[in-house]
Amino acid sequence: MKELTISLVGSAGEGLDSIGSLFSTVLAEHKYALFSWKEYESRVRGGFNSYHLKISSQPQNYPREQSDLLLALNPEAQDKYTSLLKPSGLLIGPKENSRFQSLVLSFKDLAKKELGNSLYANAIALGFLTGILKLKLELLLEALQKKFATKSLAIINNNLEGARLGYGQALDSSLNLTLPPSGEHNYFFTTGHPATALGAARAGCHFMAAYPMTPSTGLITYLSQKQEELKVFTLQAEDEIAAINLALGASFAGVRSMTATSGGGFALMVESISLAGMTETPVVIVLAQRPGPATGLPTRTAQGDLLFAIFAGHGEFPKVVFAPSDPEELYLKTIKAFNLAYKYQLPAIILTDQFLADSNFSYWDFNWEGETPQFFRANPSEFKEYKRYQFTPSGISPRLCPGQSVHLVGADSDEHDEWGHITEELDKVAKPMLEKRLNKLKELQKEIAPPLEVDIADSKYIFISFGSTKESVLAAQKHLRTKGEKVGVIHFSELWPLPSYSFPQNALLITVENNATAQLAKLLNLGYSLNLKHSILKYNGLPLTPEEIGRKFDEIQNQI
Amino acid sequence: MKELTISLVGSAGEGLDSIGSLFSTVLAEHKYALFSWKEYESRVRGGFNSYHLKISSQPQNYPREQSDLLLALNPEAQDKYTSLLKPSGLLIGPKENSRFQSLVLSFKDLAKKELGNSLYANAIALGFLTGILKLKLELLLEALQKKFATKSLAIINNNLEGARLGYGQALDSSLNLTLPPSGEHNYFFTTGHPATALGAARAGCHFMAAYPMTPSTGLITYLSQKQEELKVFTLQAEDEIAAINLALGASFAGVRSMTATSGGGFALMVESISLAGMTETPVVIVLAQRPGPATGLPTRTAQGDLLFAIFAGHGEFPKVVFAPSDPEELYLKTIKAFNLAYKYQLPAIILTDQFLADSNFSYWDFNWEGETPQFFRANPSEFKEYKRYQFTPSGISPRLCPGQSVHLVGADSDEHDEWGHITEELDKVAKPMLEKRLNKLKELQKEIAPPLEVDIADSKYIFISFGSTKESVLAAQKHLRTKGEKVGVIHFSELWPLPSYSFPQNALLITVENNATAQLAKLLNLGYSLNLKHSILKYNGLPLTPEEIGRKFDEIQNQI
Amino acid sequence: MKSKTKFSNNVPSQWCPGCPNHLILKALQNGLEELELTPQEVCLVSGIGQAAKLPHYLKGNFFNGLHGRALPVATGIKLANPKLKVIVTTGDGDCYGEGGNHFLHTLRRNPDITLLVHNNSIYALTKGQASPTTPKGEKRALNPRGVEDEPLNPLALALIQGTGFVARCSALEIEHLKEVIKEAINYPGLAYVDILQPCISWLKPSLETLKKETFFLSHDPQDFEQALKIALDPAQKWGLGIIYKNPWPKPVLGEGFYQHFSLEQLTHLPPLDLTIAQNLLKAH
Amino acid sequence: MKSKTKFSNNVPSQWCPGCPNHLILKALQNGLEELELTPQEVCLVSGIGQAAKLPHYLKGNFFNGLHGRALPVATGIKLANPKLKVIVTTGDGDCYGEGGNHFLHTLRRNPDITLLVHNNSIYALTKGQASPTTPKGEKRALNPRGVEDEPLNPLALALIQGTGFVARCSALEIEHLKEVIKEAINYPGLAYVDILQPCISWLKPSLETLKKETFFLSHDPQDFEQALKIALDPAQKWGLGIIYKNPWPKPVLGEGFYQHFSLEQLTHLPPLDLTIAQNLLKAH
Ligand SMILES: Cc1ncc(C[n+]2csc(CCOP(=O)(O)OP(=O)(O)O)c2C)c(N)n1
Ligand SMILES: Cc1ncc(C[n+]2csc(CCOP(=O)(O)OP(=O)(O)O)c2C)c(N)n1
Ligand code: SF4
Ligand code: SF4
Ligand SMILES: [Mg+2]
Ligand SMILES: [Mg+2]
Repeated sequence: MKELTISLVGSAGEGLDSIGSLFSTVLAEHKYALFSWKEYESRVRGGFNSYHLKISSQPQNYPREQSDLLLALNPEAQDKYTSLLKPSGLLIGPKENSRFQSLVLSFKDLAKKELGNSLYANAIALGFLTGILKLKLELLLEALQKKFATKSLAIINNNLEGARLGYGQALDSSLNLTLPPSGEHNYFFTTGHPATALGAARAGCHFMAAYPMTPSTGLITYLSQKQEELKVFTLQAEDEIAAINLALGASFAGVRSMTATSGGGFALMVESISLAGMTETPVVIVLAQRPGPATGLPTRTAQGDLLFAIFAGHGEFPKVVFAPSDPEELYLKTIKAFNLAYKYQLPAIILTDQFLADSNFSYWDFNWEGETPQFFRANPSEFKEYKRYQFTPSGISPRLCPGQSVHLVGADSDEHDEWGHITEELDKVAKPMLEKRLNKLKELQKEIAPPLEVDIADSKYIFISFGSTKESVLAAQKHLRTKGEKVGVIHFSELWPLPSYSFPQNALLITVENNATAQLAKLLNLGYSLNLKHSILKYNGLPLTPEEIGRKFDEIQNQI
Repeated sequence: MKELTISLVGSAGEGLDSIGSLFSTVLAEHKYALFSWKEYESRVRGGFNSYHLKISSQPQNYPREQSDLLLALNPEAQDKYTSLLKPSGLLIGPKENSRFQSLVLSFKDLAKKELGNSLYANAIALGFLTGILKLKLELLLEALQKKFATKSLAIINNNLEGARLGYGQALDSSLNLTLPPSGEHNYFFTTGHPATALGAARAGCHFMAAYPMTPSTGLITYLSQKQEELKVFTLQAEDEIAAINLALGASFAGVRSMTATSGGGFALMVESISLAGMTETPVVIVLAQRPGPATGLPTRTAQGDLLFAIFAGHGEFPKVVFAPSDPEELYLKTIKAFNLAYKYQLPAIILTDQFLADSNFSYWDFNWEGETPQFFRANPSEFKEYKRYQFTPSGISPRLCPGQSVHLVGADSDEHDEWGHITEELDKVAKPMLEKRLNKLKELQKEIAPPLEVDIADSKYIFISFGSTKESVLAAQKHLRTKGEKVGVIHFSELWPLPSYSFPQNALLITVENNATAQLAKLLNLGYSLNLKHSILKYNGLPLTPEEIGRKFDEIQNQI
Repeated sequence: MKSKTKFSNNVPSQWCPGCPNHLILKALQNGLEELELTPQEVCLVSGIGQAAKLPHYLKGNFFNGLHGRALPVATGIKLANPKLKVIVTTGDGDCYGEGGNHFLHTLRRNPDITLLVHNNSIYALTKGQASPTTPKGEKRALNPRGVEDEPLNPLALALIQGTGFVARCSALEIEHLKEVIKEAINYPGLAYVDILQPCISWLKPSLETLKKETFFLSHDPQDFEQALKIALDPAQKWGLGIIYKNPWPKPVLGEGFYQHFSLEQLTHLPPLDLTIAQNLLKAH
Repeated sequence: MKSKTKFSNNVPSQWCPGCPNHLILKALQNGLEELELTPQEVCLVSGIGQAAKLPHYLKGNFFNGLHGRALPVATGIKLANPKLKVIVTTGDGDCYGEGGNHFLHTLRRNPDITLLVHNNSIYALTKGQASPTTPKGEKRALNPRGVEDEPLNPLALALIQGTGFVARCSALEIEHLKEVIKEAINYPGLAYVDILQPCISWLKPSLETLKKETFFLSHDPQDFEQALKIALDPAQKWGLGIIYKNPWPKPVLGEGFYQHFSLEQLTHLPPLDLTIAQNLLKAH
């Protein structure tokens, strides 16, 4: 067995997250690689949530459609999610179910009965999981002790007691689940936002303003909570328009700055993205996607804002758009986003999504040095007369900041002359100034990484994807290859300006996207004059799995 | 001589507009067709403005690059604009100039000297124009009397006196200018906004909210000023976000509604365009383009927001985008925009620009009946149980309004069920609801008019254009044909969803656009899998002229 | 108070069990019933947030729009069809944060709508960030060193902008709340009720504490100066009641237009006559 | 007052000849010179409108951003580099209309910046529409039946939100204006000056009329109650002076962070150490 998948299901407020994260710690101590993802409703208590863990000896950072073990915290959740269980799977929950090998067990009832408070259900569930997988109870007890260190002795003891109880229950049951062999490394886990946050801080970012919006909020929350280490000044703005303008002001004054939001908030920032373009003020904007339109499905995932992000802003100006695929890339591309934003003096957008924001990926080697922070501020002593928007062949004007030196720095949202003053000189100033800005695209485009290519050479079919679907697409491709299908992958993590790239001529190109209108296909048609006709699309708010990609690939094969 | 072109140049506050419009009245009475356009700085007084009149016997609604007569109101303006004069042209202004046939005349000095106030310079200039073109002085005097009817007798008399004085000066001069033969019709003139306003009112619009922004402000101003006739409730909002949400509220409640803005304000509306998409609330948004990014060139013209408008809004939803070419089309497409917005229950965007907003076009026959208002509100008595978002094969759910009947109507920006209530049912509700909305595109696309085709059959070269460049492109094409070049035109006035259309295979396709990044070419590549490589682009804030198109066509011919 | 009224529906609530939002809902449903209104006459408008979910749980027409944008939507609805009773239910983040500009200007504009703000001094739906009314010093997700901004004083703001009806209620004083809501709905012009609504998931102080802190005001609500004093006085921040009610209501937004054209609803107007369009364009 | 100072530049003005905006510019330039500041230390921030063009005509650093968005930009600049004197020049449309939400919340937030609003009660640059401070009844391009909204009372709003420095000046009392501007710049925290600036192109009443109507206030500006009374009193709407100056200035935005980390400028901080990044991610 190469992997084992567990689904924890329940309701908001029942603590699925803490079960999941504590159990992950225990697995990490056993040298397991882990991938987890979750889906949840937009509410604080109640409803239906699920948390999915995939345990393997090597990192396999993508979701599975079905699980080997389903552990339900309440009967309604059990009913709703039973379909996630493999036919051969094991069901633990408060309700009978004859279709599966199952154990009727209400953790809450047990907690109330044995420990006097249903709150300890989670500790029992944790003990049960530890027991049924034959993991070391001590490691769980240690983890619990650490987690509740600041709580009263009674609480600590009850948790430990609960864990032991659950562990015993598992051992008593005749049930059995086999773990894959453990790995060779001490893996660490991370979701998307900390990786982005650390990339930003590593790139020299010391200012972030944002307005809370799921699934982006975790980013400014992380930076706020880690202020001691990161020294990033964070400010909760009154709205998204203020947020990006705060970041632009700080950036203009000389501190690397960012903001983050989701689709609706990004929409509100669009005018100011154009402002960043016109004033050539660098800024990094993280767009954590969720399904729209409008409020949409606030806690779900999608890749539905691709074309919107690329063409965001009135008027014509260069910007750069990244779509990192996993936390490692979030870290790396965030550094690159800052480097390019500040080198070319323009807005950089990082597309991420709820799936990347909330899923835990395993790593043991992490490409920490793949990007290094680069700084481009000009040296004031080089100038006799300083002109913020000096015409240059590359279109990049040397950038100084106000107060940095005797040189005065002016920025203007109107079309302006080299000093930043409003111009009405159309042919002599306005037109060349617009060309100066667009000229930056030439060099910029060369910095954009071409897509990742996997097994291109002999492929009859090629999946084309971007961003967070990468690992699922690669897993599907690998699986199809084992079945003898000549499938390859072209995966984009940097999307605008489009890198220069030649697509293979003889394969059938199929985009794989977490949206309904095949936006990547449209973009590639636009940029490479392709005629893409086939897409595997998913747009129900959940991430793509390799299984689905495989099924939809079969459908496409049958159609043509 | 088929046409005569006059340029009036001066500064803001000197009354170029009123000279131009009064003189147009006089010409109209003589059965001339007229086209005028203007360019001006973003200030209230001073700077440099110009107003250009083209007089012909048949409507020729496009700008020329150079003029037969340049009349300057002050010496600085004369210097700046002299280059607009044809070598054979006639120069009237306060400064000597030996390069042209010219008359040194300061209307201001004359007014001060003869009438005691330089304010009457305009009356003198009008008289001069009337005289030099041998038009009837009485008609000018009548027009002046009408215009100043509510003013004091002294003012009226001084204006009449000034007109006579100018007329006399013209006759006294040895200068001569020949008008083309007058036409067969009593032409009328209109700029873009009144045509749009009347289209809206004709389509049943009774509510408009907006926030002032050049060059869109004229639209709500017209509707406000004509409230007596049109009964359109107009509201100046605190910002653009309020404006569109006011319109959405009114539309939801059952009155046809619209808003208008320019690029920056449109950017602020983007989130709410997505709201219109999700709630299926019809609304018409006029986007009067000016050069960006950011504040850009506020009083100039551009077609730089095409892709931004088409992909505006987070998430995926259908919208419809028009790009009318002239006031007649503004009238017609505005009616069609309302009809489609209310039939398909979605946002409709009408792209216009400063050039269309401020230029006067001549008409004698006007296609008043080309579009008729259509209404689609459902009949409450048809329903036992009413569901605002009922699943239907077409994707269009019957639309009732709140308070209209016993049926309750709910709209929701979250993903929702058929009643409009928030849903977290992903596969059973959210996905089919998204598909329902996107389904509307199928029928909608069939309603989109294919582009206008001119001389396609035998063309070696085809200009492809959209919106306000139409008349210039057609004039250039006609001229090139007379020179023996096999040139045709494909012109789009309806742009999204893209109409089904097959492009000719054997001609070289060249887009002609008032922007810097060939956005139409990109759009057509995306939609029709073309590989457009040639574009004639202008992006200095001024409209395209047939002369320039011709020159740039020659350049392209030389390149290939 | 009745737990089943003709304004009840059976849409399952997404609120936490025990949240005082349920009490506000009940007060509103009962108030509407006591005013002898029908669901058909009522239109609820909201933005996004916990408070903004209320329209789903009340039988009536509703428009649940974008975060922060309830007021312009509500104003548009009322202008189009003045016969509808338009009621906005919103939160402190929705109305005073993202929607601050609309709050400010809607007060000036005076549409005849009712504005109910569920003020829990927190962004509850997005999981516990400070809102514009969060007290200084509170530690919140994005304020590890404590909130540093001065809290907004929305009641004083409404008063100085000339709002005709300004009240403070508590979700825990449901009878009083119901009566104030009824008076607010009947008031011609913008009627604004800030409702203390303790969130039991993100806030420490128990409902009991709040209940003990609040008291009923007994001043003359027609006295503007008194009203402003109360709104500005930190010692009276738990005082409940109608803080100000202008006995001479000002004209409401749209009145001028409707009277001028002797109209009842914009929604019933026919499209423009073709001949008028023709004459206007030619005259231009 | 000097017409040439070290803050003069030679960018040609786009304002109408004779516009009182020129006087505000002069007062500001002289005030800065008298404060012995250098152009390098000063950063002007504006949005869009006639008033917002001022930064172009003053020698200094400047950021002329979007309509309505000057305040967040200015706040960001000040937070990044507290050594800069950050001054916002904006109009009544820019600051109170489009930018209303930022006005409201910047007052709460108290960054150490100076806010100068050229209040001409009109949208001048866009050619004469009503602004939030246009008096009721005035006929404007979009209000053929006269303005119906209650005008905004921005001074009272600032006062009730706890702004430490609130003043009203007139562009026609240039010496007084200069002195108030100096005091505003020196005030620690947000200092707000609303400047009556009659537009001579779109407004009827002559400069002389306004000059006659205004008078100088003589109350104690440390008296909050008096201040609020003045701001609310229609009879004192032409009263000029510092309306309120809190003698105990509150902490300014960012102070907590800067003190906590003993920092002077964010702009000088190095990027994060790689090892810290590694440890944090692994610990997560
Ligand atoms: C444009 C936009 N920004 C942010 C959000 C995220 N958001 C949803 S609710 C909310 C806060 C709600 O706070 P409040 O109005 O006080 O409601 P509560 O949940 O406390 O009742 C935010 C920030 C959003 N939906 N849209
Ligand atoms: C987003 C946006 N909306 C509208 C405008 C158009 N606009 C420019 S200036 C202005 C009004 C300015 O009024 P005010 O701030 O009072 O300045 P004034 O010209 O009166 O000095 C408006 C509406 C714009 N530039 N951007
Ligand atoms: S999170 Fe707070 S406000 Fe929201 S429903 Fe729960 S208790 Fe109520
Ligand atoms: S329009 Fe008015 S405010 Fe603007 S510069 Fe002219 S006089 Fe001054
Ligand atoms: Mg709240
Ligand atoms: Mg103004």
